Amino acid sequence: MTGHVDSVKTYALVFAALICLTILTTGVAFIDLGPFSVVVALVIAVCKMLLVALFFMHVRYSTKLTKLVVSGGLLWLGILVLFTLADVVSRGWVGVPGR
Amino acid sequence: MAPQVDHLLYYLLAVATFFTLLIFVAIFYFAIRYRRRSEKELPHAVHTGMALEIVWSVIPFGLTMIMFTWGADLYFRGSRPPDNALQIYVVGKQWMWKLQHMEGRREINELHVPLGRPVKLTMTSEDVIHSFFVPDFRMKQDVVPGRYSTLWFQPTKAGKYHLFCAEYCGTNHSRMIGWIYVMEPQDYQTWVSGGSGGGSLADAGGKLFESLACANCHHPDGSGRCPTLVGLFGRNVLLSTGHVVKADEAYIRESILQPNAKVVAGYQPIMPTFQGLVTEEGVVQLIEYVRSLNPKPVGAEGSGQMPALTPGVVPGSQRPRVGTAGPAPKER
Amino acid sequence: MANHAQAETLALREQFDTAEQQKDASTLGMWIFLITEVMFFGGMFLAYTVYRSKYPVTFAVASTSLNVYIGAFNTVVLLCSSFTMVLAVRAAQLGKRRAIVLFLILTLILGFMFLGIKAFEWNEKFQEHHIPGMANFHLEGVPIEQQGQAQLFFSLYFAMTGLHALHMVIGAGIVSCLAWWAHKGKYTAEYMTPVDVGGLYWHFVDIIWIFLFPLLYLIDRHLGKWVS
Amino acid sequence: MNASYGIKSWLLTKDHKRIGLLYLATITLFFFLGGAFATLIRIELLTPQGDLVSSETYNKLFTMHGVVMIFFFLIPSIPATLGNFFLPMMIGARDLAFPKLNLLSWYLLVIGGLFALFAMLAGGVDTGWTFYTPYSTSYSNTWVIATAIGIFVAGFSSILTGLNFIITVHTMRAPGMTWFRMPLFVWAHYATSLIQVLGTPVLAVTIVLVFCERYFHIGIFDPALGGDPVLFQHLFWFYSHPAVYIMILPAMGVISELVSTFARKPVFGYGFVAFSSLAIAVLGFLVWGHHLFVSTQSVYAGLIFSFLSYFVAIPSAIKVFNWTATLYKGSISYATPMLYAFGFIGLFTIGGLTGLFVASLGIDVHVTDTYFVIAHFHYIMVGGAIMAYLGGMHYWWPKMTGRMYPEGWAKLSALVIFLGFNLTFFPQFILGYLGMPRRYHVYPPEFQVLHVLSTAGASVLAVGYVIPMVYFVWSLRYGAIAPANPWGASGLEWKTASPPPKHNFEETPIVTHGAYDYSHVIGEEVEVG
Repeated sequence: MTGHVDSVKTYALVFAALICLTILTTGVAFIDLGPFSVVVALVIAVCKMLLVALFFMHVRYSTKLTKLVVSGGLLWLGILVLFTLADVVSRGWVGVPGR
Repeated sequence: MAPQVDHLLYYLLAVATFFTLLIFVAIFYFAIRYRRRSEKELPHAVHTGMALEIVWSVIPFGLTMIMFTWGADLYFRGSRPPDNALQIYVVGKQWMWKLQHMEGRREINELHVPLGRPVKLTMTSEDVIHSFFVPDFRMKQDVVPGRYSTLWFQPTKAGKYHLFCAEYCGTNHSRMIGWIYVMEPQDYQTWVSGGSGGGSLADAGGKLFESLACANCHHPDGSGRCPTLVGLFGRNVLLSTGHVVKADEAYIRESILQPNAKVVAGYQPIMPTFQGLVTEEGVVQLIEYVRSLNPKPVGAEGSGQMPALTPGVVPGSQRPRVGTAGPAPKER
Repeated sequence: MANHAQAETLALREQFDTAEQQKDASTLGMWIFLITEVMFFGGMFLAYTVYRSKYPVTFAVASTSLNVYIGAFNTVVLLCSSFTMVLAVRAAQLGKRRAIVLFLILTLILGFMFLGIKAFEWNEKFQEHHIPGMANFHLEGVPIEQQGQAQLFFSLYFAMTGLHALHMVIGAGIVSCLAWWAHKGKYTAEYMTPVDVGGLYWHFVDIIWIFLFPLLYLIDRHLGKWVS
Repeated sequence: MNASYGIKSWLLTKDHKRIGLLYLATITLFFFLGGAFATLIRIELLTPQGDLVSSETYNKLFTMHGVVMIFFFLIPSIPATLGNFFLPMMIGARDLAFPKLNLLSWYLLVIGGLFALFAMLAGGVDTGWTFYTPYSTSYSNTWVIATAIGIFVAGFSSILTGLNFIITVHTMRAPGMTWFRMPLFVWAHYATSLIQVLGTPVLAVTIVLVFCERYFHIGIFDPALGGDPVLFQHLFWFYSHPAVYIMILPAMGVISELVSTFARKPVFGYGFVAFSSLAIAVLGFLVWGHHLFVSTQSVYAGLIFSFLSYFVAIPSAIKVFNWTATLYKGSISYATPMLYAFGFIGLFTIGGLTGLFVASLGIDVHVTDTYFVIAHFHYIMVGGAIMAYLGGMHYWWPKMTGRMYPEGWAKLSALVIFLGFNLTFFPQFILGYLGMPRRYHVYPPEFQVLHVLSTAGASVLAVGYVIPMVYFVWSLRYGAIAPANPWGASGLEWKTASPPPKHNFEETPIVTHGAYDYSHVIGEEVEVG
């Protein structure tokens, strides 16, 4: 009934990692990485999301269905963003305005 | 374009009619042949045939792929106006169409075009989204505020054709209509050179250029604080960000209204914005003025013929340029 | 044991056959709800991505005007609240009533601290005339004709942080209720689904901020400095 | 179900069956309200000059027709009434997983509806149901915000219903009710719920942004500030295209039940039909850009969206072919629900096939925003969704109320609706191809003949809709008492009394065979209603 109970130590380690990543991403923002600044910031954010989801939200010990729901949700967000960007980015490739 | 669209329609109609009849006939036949004869009747279950399922998925899909390819081909051709097209500017506003010819003639809710010559409309809106729709040409394109959109057609028969606004735009949406007159080329010449005589669009643009004091910075020989505009139109321009853009209508419009958005490499972002000072029609005149600064290609003659878009080296120009880059991604 | 069985029957609603079924339904229900939240915030993330790609320089300048240190500090506050929340859930799993209440109250305090800091930041925006839609809107370092684009950034900034804060307020309400019921002894090691599900919501709101922080405060700071 | 009486017992009920009936009353009201708007529109279009109402009024009429019909009738129609009532019964559950949430969903629809009604009474709204910016945010002088709040709130009703159904299907199935023993109605609702849960939040946030832009004058989509009106269209259609499948998928679920029951045969290709529902739900999210072919969307994006749109044709075709094949060697009854099912298959075929026209880039440039598109989606929404809804209503009416409807009148109205519908909307295909733009108050006189035909059809259709309304109400008191299983149907919902007891089943059923196994039903006593 209670499911899997993680130790306080595990949670504390995850928490420490989250704080470190926050400091890291803030620090990196002050270094000029050009276009990679976006990549680095988002990779760190995704890592933090995974830590929170897997440990704090117990996805690690959840059923396959929960994992499917989570990944399905992210996939749908991807569909929304990618298909819209497909339009925004390729507008004007033809070289004729508005087509 | 219209006959080609109709041919695709005939194909679609044939497919649609076939399947509609197939389903209707099947339903009627089965419904009568297998009608319930007794309340206790229990028919045997018919088991799914994998082959059948595949057949009736794959065959219709094949037919639809023809529709897709055919339609996409028409769409692509409709989206690339030929280089020698007659240029006309369209501004939509609640609730009228304002059209300007290169020679300076302006029309409202009426458009006169010559027979047999491709016509390219460069369109924008002053307020909400409109849509330029000519049913007889099977052509439609939304007209969006803040950007240019393009539509082209080649009239093949003289006459009078409906022009509609097809995107709902408010109270008098259904009265934002007009006519397109397709005239014999010589009639068109007479018509276009008549009228108010306010001079060509480029002339009007030249006057505007002067009254806005643009020439203080944009010297023809490139000696000013700003790049020269001679020979700019249609060329690829290297920007301070390292990107390359094609100097088309949309780029020039943006450079007038948002001068700091795309600064030419080697120049400072010092130009003030003309947003609010120039109307959409004024912008159009300025664009035509800039276009008129291009040297005329060999073989171009007559007032009805506008200079073709010819990228190339222009003597006296000191602007950095990239001649070989293809059409580069633009923001809009 | 009899006591537990009784608690279980009391908490079991009539449409369910077993407590297990009820727990599965609640947990899955919260996950599906969180997916709807992902799509809800997703629309704004999309708008942000589109405009950032259209106006990178203006967005960078606008982003630079935000205070990174406050943003980073607030991120840490929120992460702390997630930590206390997960400890509350753990306490619930182990049936430690007082620990649940303690950690939930800590979570609540940290949550309000986050909101307080956020309110302070918003107030700053008012003083700096960074409020979109106001006649006095002005962002330094952006030419006059691009002030509109700067407004777009702040419109999205307020929409995103505002809706995030609204979710925090709702979360605070949920945590308060949980703390009250935990204090009343409603939750046992056998029946702690509400705490678990409330925790999921709280962590989700944290994840949204984990993305808002870099997107709004961090990316392309150098592009912004270089222009201004 | 009728254990207690009084208004309070209804307004505070947690019984999914009662909530279904509350929805039924609510959406019936909205259906006739939307129908009244449609009637005025059709009368106005009898003449080209626009002499009945002013342009402002006409624009408000078609906007409110769209808003009411889509958000307050079609979206909740089958799922919230028939789905609410029968989904738990079909899987052998006592109720939905979250009965209180279910009641909340109904209240949200009512509150949203009240906002919309307020907007209409206060002066109406004229943006079109699509709310395109910048017209809706900066130019319209009508009650956009109240309407937007109404749709936002109703959207949450839809989300919560979808959530409830998904959880119910996952956790509440009776012993032995495996996934592939579920009726196709349940599969269709499961697919619908996925769309509701994944799509509606995007509409919600879009409405929030439009609200902010209009109320606080901040420019999210405002071109004057550099905003992108086409971005609004992307966000809007990300929901609103799949929303079409929210309306039609449950209808397909109903048709699967009807065809099977009245042919007394399992649905041909059960697995294919079940998965085609899921396929439609998923593919439906990949095609929204086909509404934007002339919007200044990129040519390449148009290409992708057109290509993907054709993939939706496959699962739709699979369904139509499988229903038709189910009739083969069946024992076909001509009961009213089956007549509606025949009507549905025919009209949906036409609606679906004309969908291929508008998905084709070359044709769509010409016919988009014309009456061709109007005709196409009315064939799907009215010819499809409403035919199935009425078919389902007739099929389950005895179960819901314990009374039979008069068969003769019902057959007559089914025929009248089929004929009236075709007369109304078929001329609109021709009108559209000839170039008649949509949302036109006045129009060139050469289109008048077809408009008159369409209006004539609409009057027939209106009569067709009033007849069932009358005899359904009549039957509540005077109809013959319905037996538990008047059709010889196989679903679990027919294994209990009509109307069902409060907890649906006297004891939880144990399922031992797949859906549509008629040997168990016909082998026992067949009751004829």
